[in-house]
Order: sequence, then C-alpha cells, then structure tokens
Amino acid sequence: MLLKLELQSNPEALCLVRATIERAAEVMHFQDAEARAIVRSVDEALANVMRHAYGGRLGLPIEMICHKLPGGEQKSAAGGIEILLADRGVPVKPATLKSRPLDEIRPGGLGLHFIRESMDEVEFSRKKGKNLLRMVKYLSPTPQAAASEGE
Amino acid sequence: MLLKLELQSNPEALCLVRATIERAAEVMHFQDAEARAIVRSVDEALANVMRHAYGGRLGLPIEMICHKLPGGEQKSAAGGIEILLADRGVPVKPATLKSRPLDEIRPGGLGLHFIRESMDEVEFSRKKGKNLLRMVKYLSPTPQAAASEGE
Amino acid sequence: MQIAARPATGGTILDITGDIDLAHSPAMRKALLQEIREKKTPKVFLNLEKVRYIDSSGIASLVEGLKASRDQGSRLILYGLSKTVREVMELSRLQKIFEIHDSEAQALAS
Amino acid sequence: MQIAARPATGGTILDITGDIDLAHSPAMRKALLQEIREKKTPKVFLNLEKVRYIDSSGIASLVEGLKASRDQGSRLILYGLSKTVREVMELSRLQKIFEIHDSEAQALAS
Ligand SMILES: Nc1ncnc2c1ncn2[C@@H]1O[C@H](COP(=O)(O)OP(=O)(O)O)[C@@H](O)[C@H]1O
Ligand SMILES: Nc1ncnc2c1ncn2[C@@H]1O[C@H](COP(=O)(O)OP(=O)(O)O)[C@@H](O)[C@H]1O
Repeated sequence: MLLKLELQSNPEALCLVRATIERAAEVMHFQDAEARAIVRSVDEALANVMRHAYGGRLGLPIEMICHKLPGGEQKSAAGGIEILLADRGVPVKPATLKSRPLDEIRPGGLGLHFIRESMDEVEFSRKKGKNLLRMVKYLSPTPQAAASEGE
Repeated sequence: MLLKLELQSNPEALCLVRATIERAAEVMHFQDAEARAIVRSVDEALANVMRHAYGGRLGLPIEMICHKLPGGEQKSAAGGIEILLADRGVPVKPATLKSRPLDEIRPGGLGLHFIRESMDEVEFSRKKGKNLLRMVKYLSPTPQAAASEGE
Repeated sequence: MQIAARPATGGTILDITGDIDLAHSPAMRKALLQEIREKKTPKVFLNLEKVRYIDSSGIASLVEGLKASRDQGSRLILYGLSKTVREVMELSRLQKIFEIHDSEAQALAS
Repeated sequence: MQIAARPATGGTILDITGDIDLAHSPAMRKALLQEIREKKTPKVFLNLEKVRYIDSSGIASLVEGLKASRDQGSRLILYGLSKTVREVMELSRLQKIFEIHDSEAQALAS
C-alpha cells in the first residue's frame, strides 16, 4: 500500500488529494501527462462522490487507498497505480453512469468521460453498503522509467 | 478535520506526506516560510517514528490527522493547523527526547530540534498503546491572509 | 482561487489565479456571469495564465459563460492556457467552441 | 533523488536532483563517501541547485562527508542552496562549518 487517505465530503479537500496523488505519480515515475491524467481522474471521481453519492452534503466520509501494482503481466509489464475510492452514499445506479454525447455544447456531464479517457481500468461496484470505484493506470515503459530504476 | 492519512513505516512515503501537508498549509494561507516549517516538522516527526519507535522495520502503521483550528483566542487569533501523529511502536521514553547541543559537529540529533524550532506547540504522550505526537502551528495574521478571506 | 478584474480595450480582463475546481468554480461562474449579464461588458477576457488546474465543473462554468455571452451578443475570450488547461479543453472537445488566444496581446488585438 | 557525477577543475561535481530525505540520504551518503574516501577526489563540489528538500538525515550525511574530507585533507564544497536548504542549514547552525558558494562559477573558482 502506498497510503490510505480518509477525507470528508468537502470540495476544499480536493486540492489536498490532488497534491498527494500528483506526488505519488511522480514517485512512481509516471510521465507528466500520465500523472495529470491520474490526478484528474481522482479529482473528478471524488467530486462525483460529493455531488451525486452524497448530494452535496458536507462532512461525510470518503476513503481513498492507493496501491503500487507490481509489474510483470502483459499490459501491466511496467506496473502501475491502483486507486480505490469508497463512500457510504446512496447506491450508484449503473444506468445513470453515462457520459452525455460530447457534441452538445452544454455545461456538465464531462466528469465520467474524463475518467474513462484518462485511466486504463475503471470499475464501479457496491459492497457492504459502500460504493466502490477502482481505477488503474499502468506505467508505460519508457527510457526514463528504466533509467531511474537504480535510484 | 482537514484529513486523515494512514501510511506505513517506509521512508518512501515521506515524500507523499510532505506534498499533502505543503498543500494543506497553502490552502490555509500559511506564508511560505511557515509552510516549510510545518512540512519539515511532519517529515522529521514521521522519520523519527520510523527510525526510533519502529526501529527501522517497514510496513507498520502510522496515522496522521490534520485539523484546522478555528481562530479566536489570543495567540491563536488567526487560527492554525493541528497535526496529530500516532504509532504503535515501543513507548517513547521522555528522557530520550533530547536534542544534542548544536555546537558539536556530528551527524544526527537534529530532528527534534528542527521540530521544536518550527512549531508553536509540540507534545508527546502515550495513550491506549499508542505513541501520540501533537504539533500545532498558528497562522500569523498578515495582510495576505486577511485579503484572501473572501475567496 | 482568486479573481481580479482590470479594464482593457473594449472590455474587462479577469485574471484568475489558482485551481478552478469544485470548490472554486462557483465563484468563477458568478464573477463571469456578473461581468457578462449585469455589467454587459462587450468583451470579457479570461486570463488563465496562472490557473494551475481546471476540472469539469470549471469547464461547465466556462460553457455557461460562453452561452451567456452569446445571448448578450458579447464576446468571451480566453488566453494563457497552460498544458493542463488545454488538455482538459481537448478532452471536452471544446477547444474549437471557445475563442482561445495564446497571449494577452493577441487576445486584446482580436 | 538522483545523483550524477561530472569532472571539474581540481575535482568532481556531484549534481543532486530531488529530495534528500530519509529514503534517499543513504544513497547520497554512499556516493559522497565513495568520492571522498575511495576515489580520494581532492575537491568534491555538491551542486544542490535542484534539491527541493533536505531533512536532518540529509544534513547528517553532509556532516559525515565533511568529516571524511577533513580526514582526507580534501575539500567538500556546496553550492546552489535554495531557500529551503539554506533554512535547514541555519536551523542546524552549520552554515558556517561548510564551504558554501552561491553559484557553480564561484565554487569552482574557490
Ligand atoms: N459517484 C457517483 N455516485 C452516483 N452517481 C454518479 C456518480 N458519478 C457519476 N454519477 C452519475 O453519472 C452522471 C454523469 O456524471 P459526470 O459525467 O461526472 O457528469 P455530471 O456529474 O456533471 O453530471 C451523473 O450526473 C450522475 O447521475
Ligand atoms: N518518535 C520517537 N520515538 C522514540 N524515540 C524518539 C522519537 N523521536 C525522537 N526520539 C528520541 O530522541 C532522540 C533525538 O531525536 P532527533 O533529534 O530526531 O535525532 P536523531 O533521530 O538523529 O537521534 C532520538 O535519538 C531518540 O532517542
């Protein structure tokens, strides 16, 4: 485990989580664009929990766990980061988890699209009264990543 | 509560915690030098837990809780940040919590000195099988802090 | 996030500093709509040079601003987009919808 | 943290990048002592320009390096200290003990 973070549904906390995740991605030698993708996904997913699962109510519990995935298998040869979010809000209805068509110009409905475009795996589930979201991003094997191994 | 972080005794985690705390200090409008003082203290205190309370063993639990203290009282008129660390390591012997004289030039023995110089309140205690460390830094009321109130 | 307004040729520049996320996009939305609907500023320039992060709620507020300015027959002009901001615009497929310039000089001359 | 060595007039420059904390000070200590004790480099220049953070374990490693270089009759010269690094030196009351220069040029000329 890289770390576990407990926060409360409050938009002011998003900025702290972004800083933590940004550094976690840096420590794991993700490239800048990949790091931004991970930060963006965690931020949007937490914002959705606050707005939808908790209906904007403040002070309710959200958990985030980050794991470093070891390398080895095919796609994930270089390893990656797994981020698990859990909340105790109203059950997410899978049917509502839809991104709107992007050709309409209207506010809203972009968060899930950002997440799905940015991460390699995105899975919603519900267990023991909790909404769970699992997101994974794999490291793309790069000369930099290889070079900094010996660090 | 600003947030609660659970990490494991592993020096690699320090860098993530520093990023989180740095952003927390920024969000609370601490001045740069004060923010650095807070980051430094948390880092040194966690390093001490890993080295002394846990004797360098990896993977053991450490908890960090950050609170935003409301303003109001005299010294703390502008409010501040309270950081609580908890570990399940060997009891800290108060007699060992001594900084060495700084006029000797030798490695080590600087961490506690850094913490005590950097924070406004530093309190070690032991409760329910846990070593606890409470650190507080107050905001110094500045024109910047006042100006960004309405943000 | 902080917003400061300053006068410019033909309108107003809003300098935005910090993160436009769920915590702060409502404040940006308000400032933007006020400038467009109440003050009826003909050209509103959004200086995003010092924006470190923008999320989908920030983008949503920009879209609202754009719609309001179209309703008013005025213009909303963005400039100084960092890589992060540009990336989010592209993910939203909105980079062609907004008037976007690289620098303040180019935005003012437009 | 990363360390790279390059030759310089009268010795070697060690360029250090990143954070010298409990996770990384052992690697810096090792590189430093190797340069001083094994390679017996007469002047070891530590370029700290790209050091974002240093903690008390990093300072301890620098002190060890300083002692080793005194034992060898060689010199350890630091330069490019950021505000953060300088602050930690001052808290340690060590800023007078080390040979510290602002820039690489000044360090090399010393
Ligand atoms: N964590 C969540 N809990 C419950 N519903 C969610 C959650 N995340 C997304 N949704 C549903 O998916 C829809 C699309 O989400 P999104 O693409 O982020 O756009 P927006 O939040 O602006 O509507 C939301 O309107 C909501 O109905
Ligand atoms: N969290 C802790 N648990 C147990 N002992 C501690 C802890 N923090 C500090 N100490 C004791 O205080 C001494 C001084 O600590 P410090 O000033 O950080 O220097 P150093 O760790 O280099 O010895 C340590 O050597 C140790 O005996």
